Amino acid sequence: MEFARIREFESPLERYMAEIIRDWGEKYVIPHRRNFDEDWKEHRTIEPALEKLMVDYGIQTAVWPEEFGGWGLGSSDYFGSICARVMEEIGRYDTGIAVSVGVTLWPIFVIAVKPHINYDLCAEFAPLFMRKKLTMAANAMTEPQGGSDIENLDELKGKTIRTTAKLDGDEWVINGHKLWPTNSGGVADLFGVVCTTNPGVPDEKNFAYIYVPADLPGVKQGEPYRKAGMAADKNSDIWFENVRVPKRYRAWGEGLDAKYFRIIISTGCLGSAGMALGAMENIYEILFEKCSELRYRGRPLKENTAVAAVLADIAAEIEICRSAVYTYARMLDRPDYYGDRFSAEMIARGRALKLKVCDACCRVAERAMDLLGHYGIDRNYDVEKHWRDVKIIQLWMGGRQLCQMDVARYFYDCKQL
Amino acid sequence: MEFARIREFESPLERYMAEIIRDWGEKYVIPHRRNFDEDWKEHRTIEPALEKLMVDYGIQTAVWPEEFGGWGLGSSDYFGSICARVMEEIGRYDTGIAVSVGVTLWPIFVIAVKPHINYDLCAEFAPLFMRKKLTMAANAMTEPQGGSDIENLDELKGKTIRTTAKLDGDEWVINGHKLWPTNSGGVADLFGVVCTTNPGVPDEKNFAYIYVPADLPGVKQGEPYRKAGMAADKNSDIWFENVRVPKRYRAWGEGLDAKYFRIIISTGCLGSAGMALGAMENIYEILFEKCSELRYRGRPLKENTAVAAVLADIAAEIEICRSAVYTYARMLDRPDYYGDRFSAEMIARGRALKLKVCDACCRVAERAMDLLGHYGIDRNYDVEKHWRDVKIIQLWMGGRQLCQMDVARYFYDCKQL
Amino acid sequence: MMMKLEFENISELRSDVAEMLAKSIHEWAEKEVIPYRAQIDDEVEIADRALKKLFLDIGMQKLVVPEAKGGAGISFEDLPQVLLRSFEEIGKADAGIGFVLSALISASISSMGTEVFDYLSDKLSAGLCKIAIFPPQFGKSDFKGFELAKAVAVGDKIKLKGFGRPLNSGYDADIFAVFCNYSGISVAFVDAENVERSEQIKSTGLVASKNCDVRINAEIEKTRILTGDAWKKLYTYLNLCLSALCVGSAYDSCRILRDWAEKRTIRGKPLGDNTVDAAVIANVIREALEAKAVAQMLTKIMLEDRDDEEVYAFSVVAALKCSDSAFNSADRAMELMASQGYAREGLLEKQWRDAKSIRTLLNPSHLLLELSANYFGSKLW
Amino acid sequence: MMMKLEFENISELRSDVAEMLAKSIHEWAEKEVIPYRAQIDDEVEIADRALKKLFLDIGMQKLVVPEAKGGAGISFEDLPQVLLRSFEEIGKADAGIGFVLSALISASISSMGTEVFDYLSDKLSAGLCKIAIFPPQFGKSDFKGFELAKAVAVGDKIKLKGFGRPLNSGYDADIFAVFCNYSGISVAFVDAENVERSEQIKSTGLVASKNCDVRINAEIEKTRILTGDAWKKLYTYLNLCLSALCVGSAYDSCRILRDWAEKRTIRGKPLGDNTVDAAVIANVIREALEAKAVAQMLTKIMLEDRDDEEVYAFSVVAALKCSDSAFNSADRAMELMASQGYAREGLLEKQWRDAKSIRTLLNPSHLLLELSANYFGSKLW
Repeated sequence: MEFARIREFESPLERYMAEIIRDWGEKYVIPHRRNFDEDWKEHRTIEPALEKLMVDYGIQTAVWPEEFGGWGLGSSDYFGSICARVMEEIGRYDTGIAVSVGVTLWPIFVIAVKPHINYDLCAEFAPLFMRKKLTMAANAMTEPQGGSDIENLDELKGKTIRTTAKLDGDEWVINGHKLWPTNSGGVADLFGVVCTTNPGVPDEKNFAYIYVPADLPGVKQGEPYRKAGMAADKNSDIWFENVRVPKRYRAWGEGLDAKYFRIIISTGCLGSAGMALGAMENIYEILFEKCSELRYRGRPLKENTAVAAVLADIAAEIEICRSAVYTYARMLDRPDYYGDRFSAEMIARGRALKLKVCDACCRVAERAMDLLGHYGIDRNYDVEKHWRDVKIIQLWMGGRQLCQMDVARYFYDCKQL
Repeated sequence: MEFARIREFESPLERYMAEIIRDWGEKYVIPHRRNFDEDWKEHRTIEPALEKLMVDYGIQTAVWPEEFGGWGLGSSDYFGSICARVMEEIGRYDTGIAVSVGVTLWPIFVIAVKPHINYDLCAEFAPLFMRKKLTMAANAMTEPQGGSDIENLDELKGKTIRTTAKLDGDEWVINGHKLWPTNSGGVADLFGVVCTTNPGVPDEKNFAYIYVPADLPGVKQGEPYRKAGMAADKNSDIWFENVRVPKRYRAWGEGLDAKYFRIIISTGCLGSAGMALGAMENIYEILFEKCSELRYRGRPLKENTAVAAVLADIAAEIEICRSAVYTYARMLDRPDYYGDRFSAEMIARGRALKLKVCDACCRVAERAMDLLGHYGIDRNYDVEKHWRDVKIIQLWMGGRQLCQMDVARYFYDCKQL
Repeated sequence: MMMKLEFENISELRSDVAEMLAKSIHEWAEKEVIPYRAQIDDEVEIADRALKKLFLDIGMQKLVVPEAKGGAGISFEDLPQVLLRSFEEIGKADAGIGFVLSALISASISSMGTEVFDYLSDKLSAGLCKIAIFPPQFGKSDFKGFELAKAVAVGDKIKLKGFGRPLNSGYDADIFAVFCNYSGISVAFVDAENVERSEQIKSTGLVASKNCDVRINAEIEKTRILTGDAWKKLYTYLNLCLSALCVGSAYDSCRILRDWAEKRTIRGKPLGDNTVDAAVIANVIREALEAKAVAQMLTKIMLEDRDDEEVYAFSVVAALKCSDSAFNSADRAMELMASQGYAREGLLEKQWRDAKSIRTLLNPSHLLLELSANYFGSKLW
Repeated sequence: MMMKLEFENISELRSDVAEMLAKSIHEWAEKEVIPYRAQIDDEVEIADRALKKLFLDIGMQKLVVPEAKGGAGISFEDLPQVLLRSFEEIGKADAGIGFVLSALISASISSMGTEVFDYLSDKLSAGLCKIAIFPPQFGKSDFKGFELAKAVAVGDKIKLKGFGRPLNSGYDADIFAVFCNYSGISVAFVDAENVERSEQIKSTGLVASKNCDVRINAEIEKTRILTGDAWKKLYTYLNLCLSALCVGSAYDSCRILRDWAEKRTIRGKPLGDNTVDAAVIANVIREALEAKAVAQMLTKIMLEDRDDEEVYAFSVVAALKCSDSAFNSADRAMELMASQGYAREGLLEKQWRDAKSIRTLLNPSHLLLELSANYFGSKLW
């Protein structure tokens, strides 16, 4: 079943990527998925699945420009649609892997997506991802105090960032403590670190986005946290203690870092919505199968109108969400038509999308569990895993409240939120 | 503020129609809108507004083929998008007028939309709508027993239809009682009547869709019902007592009537969702204005984060719904790409759309009222009018339950619902 | 099809007085309201007449007025359960009339034991009387964002100024209970002659409550003002009355749905035998039962020796819950009844509009924040 | 910041026995559960040990066992309020343990006054014992859609056959209370040796309840079967226990949120001073208070002389409401706490998983239909 979308914008690359992910998912995820929860710390079955996708199928090279060996996704007119589709297809199998993959591509967006491609930095970091070795990245953003407040650029202008970057000759010296980035806990090889060059001062000029290889002296990572779900996504603390990187590792420089960093927000919202969509689709598939199989008083469960009504609500929710995800994806595809990917408008629309699709996804998972009764909480039915997993998609990137404030700011011209 | 959609598919005709409707709405609806409730029976201010739009701006000719003086909307590759937009724009002003207009175009779809254009019947009925006189139509479907069960074609195959059409020589003789069609109560000049040629037998061949001019002997209409809202939409009883019409007034004949009648369902769902969307947008506009104006403890209402959160939820809901409405509209635009407009697939997708957008619209209206506190129930704020009006959009065409069953049938392959 | 909806109140809440009164109200409803319900929103004299009978002939207006002054003199010990039963019965008939009475009763109760009570008792014994509550509110821009009317002591008198919209009956109230900022939050009682009224507002429902914006410009005696926690008592009783009213409304929606469903067939089977319809019916009933349970609990704790703050906070929760439930019952019942629920003659749409009006007037977001402030001691807005 | 969450039960539901027991349970929780809660889902021996202490040392397992057999011999008059208080306290500690106990207690109560009770009393006095409830259920395709286990009388014995999933403890129960079709709906008590178990199922939460599919193939004495309305009594008490358990869970979520919120600043202000956050907090509290009110109401009407059907129907509403509230409290609290709510160490996510499990196991759609059938007398499914 393909849920609603405008299919005219499905590019050959998108279709190709969708196919390889389906193939990969069936072979490398499904056989192990029910054990992911126990594998949260070691990633014994999760890492090989990731490696297959990232290295053998080459996804880790996707965003980098072709001249550096990548697929050049950052210059594609189908950038948004492909990102959404990749997250959707991986999310169908495991949203934890989806976020782990997505977050590897994420920091690269700041320097490798049209119209802001920093060829020097691409030349510097692309080779790392061209290796035939699993190479991951992370976006070190959230800090212990204030949580995702940092993303709240429009309001706070970086005022609350406590991780500092101080120029010492030709090097940035970075100090700070980051919490909960995806792919921390020893996974990432490269960090994109949000820091300030002038702590406590609300000015976007002080906002710095600096790339930090994970193996530098002074970078310390904690043990991964144990969570309700999302086992494939390791989250931990990262401490930066007098970490020194070359001056050119700052993405763009004063003002521009903050400006282009915003693509992290719009694409992060799209990716979150995309993977939530994938999870809903998988829940739909499971329900279809199980509600045809399970019987109640002589009929398949789905043939009872009360059950059918809930099933229908779920399918309809997915129809709506998929339409919305691919509409927004298309809007990101064509900045010439819909505005810059880092514009306040596209960020607000992205927040709106994430807010609604995540809400829908959590509700779909809840209702699916309720429908299945005692099979709903059974790990062998996979629905409860999605339910545990997807909740954090709703919570991350500032959760519902930050989404709401960004949406209100743009759509209602609020000034004091 | 333009909410999300793929703008590439906005045709020049669509843009033109949107512009004239905006102009019309500001001039002919807004000045009278607060009195529509009192005008439910007489339509003293409602009819002139309708007349302006239908006759002077020519909307009543829109669907008919160009050779008969119409705009040829039925042959446009933007058929769906234009229908959605017209309903959205009128719905922004008054969903009652929107449905009244929509239902005038509706029965014509069966005989004037590509690929099923019945040129003989177009030649017969188009002239009626080319007159410089307000000319309306109605779709006489629902019956006293069983309500909208009649729309439930896939399950019931017309079994429960009690309005009969009996061939007597070259004429159909029609007998029956219909309830609640929009534009009944003396408004419509032409009815599209759902009847059966073989009552009680579940076979689509017996399903007949026959055009009946309202002024024929034996057609009797009751007084309009008083309702919670939707004053611009008159609903009443229609009795057909031995009404005789020429044999050729049947739309297509055995089997084909039922087949093409289904475009009534897909377009009806699109139109309902479109007008609900328009109502939501108007609520958004009102909230924007009022929550900027009203103050609470020294601040505009919208600058309080708790209020902003609700405002944001509303804006985000509209973003999602508009994406979905125009995605489905596009799918109806291009049957070559997405399947026939009367196919089970497109009907199920339409039902899903209507289900979700109407739910969203009711919720948006409820929350908007709550936000405004004692201004929420004040008719001068217009929000409560929308709230009363839009509820019936959710309820008509079989309401939530029939939508759900159609969606479940298609998306989960249910056979016994 | 048989629908069991009765769910008798818990034993501590049953009383002869309450039952007797409920019976009179039921009779009043049968005679004065039920036969005219479909017209009540269009012909204002119906509600006026019914309200007058309820207020004066049955004497609900004088419920707490001492017997010496011709009232029923119901004591604090009997009040909560009497209000619970009475308002439930009124809610089954007409929520608008109940709404007006809620304001009158809670305002009078809040004054018991003060000089204001004497003043009110005289007024309430003298003939038909309506009290409008003028609550804290968000205002127009010219109102500069003060949420309480301004009260300034000038010699022995208090000058009172305010502009805004009462909760109820602004257009025809005889007395206004005005929330003002006089040594904290206080409630001043102002005669209508000191109130300038704008045009009557048309609104969604609650037709018996004729409202409008008012400008208050009064000089009153200090004895006409209730300080301290009186405003909380007012709200606590208002929340009780409205909760009970909403229970009655929810039950009425259940009844309307039942009467309709009994005759209805879908797909050849009685409606209730289709599981999807049965599930909706169940939800309608569930809302009514939950509301009834919560309203009883509020009544019960009001009879106990509890912290006023606790009772007040729970009364907020109860009113929100019961108004939600009343609306949801009507709304979901309408979902099944479709056009027959939406048509005026069906009566359901009236409950739907009235319940929504109460819910909206309770201003849920504001109340929730107050609740949060109450529980967290945080400084809001 | 100060958060007032206490909301004492209404006076009729307070009893010394209940308080004493609640105190013991509280101490048990402090000692056996609270220090280990973050590990309880990974190290099953923690829950096993805590459960054993609660069942045996505190004696909850023998709550209704006559004193003569070493039990507490709580009478019907004291039971509801004792269960309300006890399960609320357990719910604050570990819903899984409470869930297993709910099944045991409701099954034993349903047998009081019959020969089954003697049998159970002996078992419950003899050492740690778990009772699994095998409810009517939707089955696998090989189960041909029968919802009850089959019971056929063969001479003096009854042959019992069934396959499916118990509500709780299928994997380690000593006794199974099997819903079967023996002169209507009956409950047969079967020793574990007549039950074939499949592999243990991993599930979302409620770790203390080790479950699996079971095949029942037993021949039992006729005296081991409860006919008539016993199954309704079982469900009524189960619903009471689960309602109270969920109240405790909701309160614990409130407490966790409070402890976290006290230290939290957003945009330079204490969290609760941001109205959007305060609104969420208020909703979390509101859910807990509503659940508590409804659970009390259920307890109260169980103590009154009421129609069993009415009490049963309301118990269904109460369990649904309370489990909804417990889940919503945890879910919305998590919305604010974000990753700190989602991490295992924070404890909230455990309440969230457990509450959702109870809600799912109550199988809301099924129960709602039953409710509808009950109220409308319609033939469902």
